[in-house]
Amino acid sequence: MIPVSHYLFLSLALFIIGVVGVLTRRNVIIILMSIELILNAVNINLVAFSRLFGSVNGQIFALFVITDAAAEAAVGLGIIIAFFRNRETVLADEMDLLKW
Amino acid sequence: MPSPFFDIREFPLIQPEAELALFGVAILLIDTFLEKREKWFNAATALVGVGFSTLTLVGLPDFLVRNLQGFAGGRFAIRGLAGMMRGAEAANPGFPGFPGFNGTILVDHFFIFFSLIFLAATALVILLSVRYMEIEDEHHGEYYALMLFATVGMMFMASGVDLIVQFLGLETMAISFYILAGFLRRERRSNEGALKYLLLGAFSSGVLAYGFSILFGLTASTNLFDIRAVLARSYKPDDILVFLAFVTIAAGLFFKVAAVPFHQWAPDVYEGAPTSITAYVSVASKTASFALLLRILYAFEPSKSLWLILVAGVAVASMTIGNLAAITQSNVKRLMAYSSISHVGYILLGVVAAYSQEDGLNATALKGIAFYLLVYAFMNTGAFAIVILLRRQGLIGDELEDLNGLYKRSPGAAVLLLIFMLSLAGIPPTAGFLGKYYIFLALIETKHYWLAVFGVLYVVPALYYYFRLVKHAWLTEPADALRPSVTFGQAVALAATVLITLGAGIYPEPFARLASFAFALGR
Amino acid sequence: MLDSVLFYFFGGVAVLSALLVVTRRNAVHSAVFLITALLATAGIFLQLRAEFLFIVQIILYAGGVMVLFIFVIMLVNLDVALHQLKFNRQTWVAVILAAALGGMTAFAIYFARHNQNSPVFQIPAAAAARLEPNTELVSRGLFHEYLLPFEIASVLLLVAMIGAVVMAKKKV
Amino acid sequence: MDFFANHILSVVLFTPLLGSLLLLFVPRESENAHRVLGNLFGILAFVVSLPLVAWFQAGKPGYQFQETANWIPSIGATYHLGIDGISFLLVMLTTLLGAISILSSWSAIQLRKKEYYILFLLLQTGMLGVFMSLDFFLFYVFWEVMLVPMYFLIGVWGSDRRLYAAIKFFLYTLAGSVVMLLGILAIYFKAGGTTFDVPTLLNAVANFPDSLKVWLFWAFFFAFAIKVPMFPFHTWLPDAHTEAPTAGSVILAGVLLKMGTYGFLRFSLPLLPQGHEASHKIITIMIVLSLVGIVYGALVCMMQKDMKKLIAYSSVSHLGFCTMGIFVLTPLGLSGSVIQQINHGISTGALFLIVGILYERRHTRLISEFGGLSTPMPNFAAVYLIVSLSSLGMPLLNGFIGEFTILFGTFEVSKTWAAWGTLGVILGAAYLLWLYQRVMFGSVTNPANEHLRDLNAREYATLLPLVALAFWIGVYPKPLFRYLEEPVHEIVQKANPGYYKGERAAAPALPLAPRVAAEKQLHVAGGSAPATDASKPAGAAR
Amino acid sequence: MTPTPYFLDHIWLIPLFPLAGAALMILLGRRLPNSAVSAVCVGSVFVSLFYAAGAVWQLVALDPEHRVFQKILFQWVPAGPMHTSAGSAVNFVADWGFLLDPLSAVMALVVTGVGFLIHLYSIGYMGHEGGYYRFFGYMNLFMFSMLTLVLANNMLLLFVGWEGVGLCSYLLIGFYFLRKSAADAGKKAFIVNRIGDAGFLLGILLTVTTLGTIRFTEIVPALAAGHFAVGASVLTAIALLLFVGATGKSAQLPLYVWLPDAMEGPTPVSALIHAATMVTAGVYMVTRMNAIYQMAPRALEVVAVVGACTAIFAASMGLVQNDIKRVLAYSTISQLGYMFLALGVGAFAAGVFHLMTHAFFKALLFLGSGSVIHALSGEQDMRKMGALWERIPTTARTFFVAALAIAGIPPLAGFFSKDEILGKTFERFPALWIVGFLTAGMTAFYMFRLVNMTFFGKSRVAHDVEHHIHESPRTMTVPLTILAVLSFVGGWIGWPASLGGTNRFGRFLEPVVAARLGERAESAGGQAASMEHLLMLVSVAIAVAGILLARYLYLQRTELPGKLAASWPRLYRLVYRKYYVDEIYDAMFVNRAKDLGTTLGAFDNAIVDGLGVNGAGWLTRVTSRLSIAWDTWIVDGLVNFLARVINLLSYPVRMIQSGLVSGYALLIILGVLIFLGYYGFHIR
Repeated sequence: MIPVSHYLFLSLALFIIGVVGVLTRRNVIIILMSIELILNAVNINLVAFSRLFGSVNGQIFALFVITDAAAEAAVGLGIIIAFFRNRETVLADEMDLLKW
Repeated sequence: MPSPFFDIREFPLIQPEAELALFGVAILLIDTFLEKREKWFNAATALVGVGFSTLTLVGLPDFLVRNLQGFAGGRFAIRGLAGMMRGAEAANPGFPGFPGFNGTILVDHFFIFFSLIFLAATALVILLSVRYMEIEDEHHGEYYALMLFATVGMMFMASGVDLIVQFLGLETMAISFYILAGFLRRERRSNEGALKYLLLGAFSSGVLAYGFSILFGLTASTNLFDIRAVLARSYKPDDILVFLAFVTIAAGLFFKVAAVPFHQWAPDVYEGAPTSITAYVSVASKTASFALLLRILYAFEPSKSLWLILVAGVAVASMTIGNLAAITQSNVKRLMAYSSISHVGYILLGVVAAYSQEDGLNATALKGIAFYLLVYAFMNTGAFAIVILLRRQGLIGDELEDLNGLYKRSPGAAVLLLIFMLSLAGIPPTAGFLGKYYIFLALIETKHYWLAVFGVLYVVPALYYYFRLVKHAWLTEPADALRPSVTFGQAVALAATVLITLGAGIYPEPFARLASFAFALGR
Repeated sequence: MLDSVLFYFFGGVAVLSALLVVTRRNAVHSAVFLITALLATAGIFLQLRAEFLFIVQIILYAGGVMVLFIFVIMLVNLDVALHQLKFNRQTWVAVILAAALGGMTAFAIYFARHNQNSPVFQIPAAAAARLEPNTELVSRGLFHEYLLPFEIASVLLLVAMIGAVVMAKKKV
Repeated sequence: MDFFANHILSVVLFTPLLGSLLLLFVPRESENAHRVLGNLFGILAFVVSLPLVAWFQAGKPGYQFQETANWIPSIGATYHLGIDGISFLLVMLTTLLGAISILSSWSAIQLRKKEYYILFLLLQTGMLGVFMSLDFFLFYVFWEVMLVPMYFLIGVWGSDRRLYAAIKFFLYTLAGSVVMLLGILAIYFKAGGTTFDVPTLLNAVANFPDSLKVWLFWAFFFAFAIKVPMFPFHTWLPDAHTEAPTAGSVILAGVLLKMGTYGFLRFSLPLLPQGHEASHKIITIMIVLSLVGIVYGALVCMMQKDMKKLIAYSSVSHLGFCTMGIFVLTPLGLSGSVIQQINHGISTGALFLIVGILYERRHTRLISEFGGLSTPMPNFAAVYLIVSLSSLGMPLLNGFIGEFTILFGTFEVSKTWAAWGTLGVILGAAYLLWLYQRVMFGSVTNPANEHLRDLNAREYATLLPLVALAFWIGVYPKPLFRYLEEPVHEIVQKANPGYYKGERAAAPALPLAPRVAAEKQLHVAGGSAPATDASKPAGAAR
Repeated sequence: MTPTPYFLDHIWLIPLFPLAGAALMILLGRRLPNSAVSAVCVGSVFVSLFYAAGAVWQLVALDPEHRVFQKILFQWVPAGPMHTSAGSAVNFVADWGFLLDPLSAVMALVVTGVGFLIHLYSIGYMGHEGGYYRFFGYMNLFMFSMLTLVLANNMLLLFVGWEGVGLCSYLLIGFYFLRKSAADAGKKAFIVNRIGDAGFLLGILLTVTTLGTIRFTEIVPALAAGHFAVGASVLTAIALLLFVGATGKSAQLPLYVWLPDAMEGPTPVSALIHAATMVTAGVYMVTRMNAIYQMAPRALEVVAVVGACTAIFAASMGLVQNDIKRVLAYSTISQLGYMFLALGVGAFAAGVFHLMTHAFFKALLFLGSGSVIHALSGEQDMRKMGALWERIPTTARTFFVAALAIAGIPPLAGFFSKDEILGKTFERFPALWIVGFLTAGMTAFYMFRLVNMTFFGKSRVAHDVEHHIHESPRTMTVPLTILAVLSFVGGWIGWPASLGGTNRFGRFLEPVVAARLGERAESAGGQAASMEHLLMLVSVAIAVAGILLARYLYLQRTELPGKLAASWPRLYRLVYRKYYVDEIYDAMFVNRAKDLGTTLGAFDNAIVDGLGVNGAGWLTRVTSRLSIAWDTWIVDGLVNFLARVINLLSYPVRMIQSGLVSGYALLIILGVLIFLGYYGFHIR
């Protein structure tokens, strides 16, 4: 039986990697992927707890998080496309029309 | 035959949301049949939807009391809206109401109060949008449908007492807003704003979800009341994992309300989004997030000693940064963004006061938060409405210079602008003053004198930048003599906002009662 | 034992591919590694006796979302991006901060595990063992206890659909 | 009529507001209508306030003409009006100066007349409300409300640096008043949090611990000190006064500044701690600030090049007297202070009118632009002289009564303070006469001044009432003292209870102080009246 | 109870007549013809004179013990309750009340009498001036103020008159307001007076807080009831403060500087205000308050010393002046010093006596000089006069009488009063007697220097003026004549006992100025008649010596004064330049700036021209500048600085808003980190 803390550490690692991705990458699409990683980390937590508690509530929560991740990805990619049409770039640090 | 899944009698609890969703879908369907110049019909449909929903909502308490006594939620007393306005006594402090759907939602005064704000804001923004979106040439049915869906999300945020419902409500609202913010697809600033909003919003949702997952892990439940009970029972107030959960959840929610240091999306998105959506984001999204925040903080109350100072710090930082940055802005929408950040600071001060009492919550503070949010919705929408008025072919109207000589061009608009600015700054006899008044009173009651001093002193720089708008509108010469024209819808929206802004300032009694009943407070 | 092997294997793969996701220059590569990471996570789910979620993860994520990603990458593919800097200017600060965040959180978990005796770490393993293959339970929860979220999710997906369409369609 | 009698204060309060509402509906094009209507309501506001003079019972304790109505029951705020002797005088001053300054705008304001009169009347209501409110909440609302019209009066109709001056005025005053709001809330909360009623709360304040009172005092202090303005908070005033249009300056100096002193009298004094140490410290600080203000304001006046600025700084000096009178906490000081407030309204108001008259003719306020105006404008010279004298405290004019009584009250407490105060009197003569000399005496050197018109009928109408009042107060100030006797007594009893208790019986009671009305003792000696040798007490007739 | 006699009951009308005249002038004067103006104004003063005379007549008719009459019209400043420093609570009241006792009777008569004559004279003198009505309006206003001053029954009302006369003086000195020097002089007078007034005001306040009353009739009882010791410091303080007021008004050291400059005013003004009446107000006031002074011997000594010093100091300055009016001005200061000397030695009656006689002859001298100036078309420099004795006979002869009177030649008025003062001084302070004695000689000298230079010797009149010399009109000569008579016989009512008289004047004033409070009873003892005779002889001798010296120097050896001046150039210059007092005042305050100014440039003009010559002005101005600087740079500066800092802070805050998503996300993470870090603090 693997202690739940191991799952927590695993999820934390994915979470932090996702955060690093968001913070450092210039490509918007990869940033979006990093966010997917973060949500994935959340899911690991939820499922691990679900097993720990012996109930499926956590899994259901995770299911909704996956739904949300999908929705965000869809909308996000849509906006990226719209953005790309106008600006011919997907680099985050070239989005600086709005500042100060 | 009763459904195996749920009791049909519970349906009225989500009827307002369901109606909105149905109207949203209806708009999507009708829209396909409409010619370009008939698109206003979508707005009308949306308004009707909002109207229906509002009626249902207003009638809901009485209906529930009549039909659901003895039903699952019957243990809570609830009073009709009329009773709320009249000021009848409430039975229970805290959050009484009708729980439904296995305890995932709670239909109570709190929900009704906040939903009314959302619906009002939605209606106002719809009224303000028609012409604006026509000028932008992006007048689609989806726009209104999304607004209705966003409202659905917000209402679930307010009624949800379950992490999952809240999360989904939040996301429904947020995703709708990402789209709405980027609705002007050919406008580069709109694209950029939407993309920033989405990336940061999704990121913060991730952080929030992470917090939710930890919280779920700690308490083995998604129900806020259970969570609260477990936290109170099994955890020390300063348990580190509870704190971790709080911090991540708070970061997510502070992001949504645009509190420092999670505020940075706000100016950019406000500037980039269509002005009507800016108004909507600044009012509805913020109010809904506060509703959610209040619900969740209530669950975290057992460990409040841990996070109270954090919230206070965020409040002061928000006021400071918001006010400082607004001073030198030249773009009205950005200025309003920063101003809204400082307003968040005030409301958070109210939150601090609310949780600063030994036992229970401070009634004045809760009332203050409710009142503040209520009047903020109207005065801020009103202020944006003026900016929307300035929009015309070839002029966005969101620079300070665009206000120049507004007084000469349209005295009425200038007077309204003045009233809204006064109210935002908190000068009596406008509603904004009353909002601040309650907050300050609560702070004094809970002995947060220095926070109160901070709060009042920040009124001064705030007034300064609000009056920069007034100065441009009143004391400078117009660059062009074009008079902004006002459509009927805009006129209605302006009249409503100014009526509430002044009315709640001069005769605040009914509004104060309404605010107290948001938390079912006796007084 | 098998549990442990599976966990460490999938966990290792997940972390490794996650690292590769954020370090690859080419977005397509990143996407591929993201799929790997998601599949590895699916493995973890399976190891946690969440077989429904395992399937959902594979079908929805690896199958649906990732296709979308790849599609968009292809759509906006910029060869120039390959020659540009991967990381922005704040990378080192960001890495340090993220590391600090990770360290602190890890410490929090560790601390809670060993010192504070949080109830969550007190749950006996026996309870965990009880969880049987549970797709039916999931469905029951989904349509009974969490019926409302399920309904809300439909609105959410509708919004996402509208959003994707509105944003991506070319003509007004 | 009954309604009128029972709601006289409301009537007085809302007459100007009614005027401004009516003006809203007068179309912008009909220019004269605005002036006529504005003036009509300005005067009407004064006229409806006249019954107060007849009905007000001097010497009756407490507030009179009280009106109460529910307003915001949930927070305990009521619509509660009432006046005592002090506020009565200030109300009358406000209505009079209001009417006069509106009249003075007749030809001075050519731009956006409609708004001007609307705002002015609005301002009038705000000021009256401050003086009449007996509810803290209401008070605060009025206090802030009147900032807005003033902002516009300065900002729209002011001179060159009006934008800066307007916002400076607003921000300064606001900064003070928000802190006061906290003070109000603290009192409200500490007193039970059920009512904002001023008399109730002020009674409750008496039982607060001293440390709290000290804090509350300082919270209120900033609002009032900025408004007055006291020494280090005065810099908004020269700018605002200088940039404001004439009528604005008149009202600003004549009435708005009095809100600060009124606040001190009404709210700050009851907040003085009872402990001797603490209150002594506060009082010393206040008096020293006042004295610095007196001397400092006067000194700064000396070198001003701009007439209006000079007069503005003279306000700092004069108001220093007023605050000094308040904080010596003697009946004489207090009543002197109120009278000096009235006087300052009259004299400085008139001085601003005079500058306005010159400005209207020459469109400059630089002293160096003038000189020798006595020749073309002899009547103006006479009026100006009288007003100057009244301002510098010439006996038989109003200024003297106030200054003397204040100095007297101060002298009772500290001779040093009074001595410094007299320095202000000397300097006052210097700068005002020097100004007069530079403007009026000598030969006309600037050809532009050669054919200036003398006063016209309207200008007479604005100035003569003030001159008449100046004489009246100077010669027969007794009615004023009678109005003040009771409220001042009450204040001193509260704020300085030792004053009446500490009457030592050590010195033999002298038959010196006639409390009897003087009319009864016309003949102290003389004729065949009982011999009154110089070596015997002259009070035989008493 | 018999009804109060009419005139006594209506003493309050005495000041009101001129006030009515003044009001009429101010309101309607411009439209009235000159004749009407003179009729109204001179008439009003005459009516006052009539009422005053009537009242005095009725007062004299009373029993000497009862010669105190008070008429209170109404309460003026019923300021309310107060505490005396002794702690008793009293109700402070100041009345509109008038008091007629021997002292005010004398003053009222002198003021109305001399005032009337001068008004009469002014009809002729001012006949050709512009602003005729204004002049008379001011004059009437002055009469009102002066009469209020002398008739007031309390200190505060006295102060009303006190300030009033100061104001009128300001207005009348500055009558020729087109002349800058006149306007400056007026302002200087007013402001110097204000300095004195401040002292006076404080004196009043101290009186009231000490005694609890400001009514003159109540002061003595209050003193008695207060059990004050003689020489009590508080009484000395009162006395000195009041005396500060007196030095301002009566041009004593060191506040006399305004009076010579005040000669810028029209000559009748100089006669009325700066010789006969206003400047004597200080003397009157001190006499009025003699009860306090008698209890404060130290203060009296100060008064005496200041008086004596002023007397000789001013006299010496008068020796070398060439402007006819300036000589008289310094003479006035000197004579006022005499009066204060008298008061200082406790001879209050003598002081008032000299006040009266001085009013006669000094008014005459001024009016005479006015007549001379009138005849010479405005020439005031004595070096351009001479040999006018026959050309303007009436003026010359009356002037001569006055000169004899002031020189103290018996039996003219000046002799008696001056002699009484010197006698009393000798009794008390022999050292001061020497000063007084020398002053008497100097007085005689400079008066006859003036007479000789003006009326005798060779004519040095400019040619174009020569033709126009003419005697003044009747309205001017008649008052001259009357005053001459008064100067001659005016002193006889004070004919001293040592010369066989009864000193009726002294006895008349006795009830007011009697040493009541024990202490100083011995001074009434007096000295042997022979000693008195000797003193008289000596003083007459020195007067005669002075006259002869003047004759010798200015008629016979006319070149000698120049030589003398040349042989002691420093001394001459010192005296001629009035001991450089104005310059010293300037130097103390102004010259530092001048030095700076010559090296630094521009500075200078602003400072010297600024507030006129008044030295204190410099200090004031510098402080004023500093204050302004303080205001702009420190007080306002701080506020603006704060505003600017806030403004500046705005930029870094905005800079964080880089527009870059990664940056924003970084801040979010930073926020979370800070939150987490807070836990560490919290746990500790």
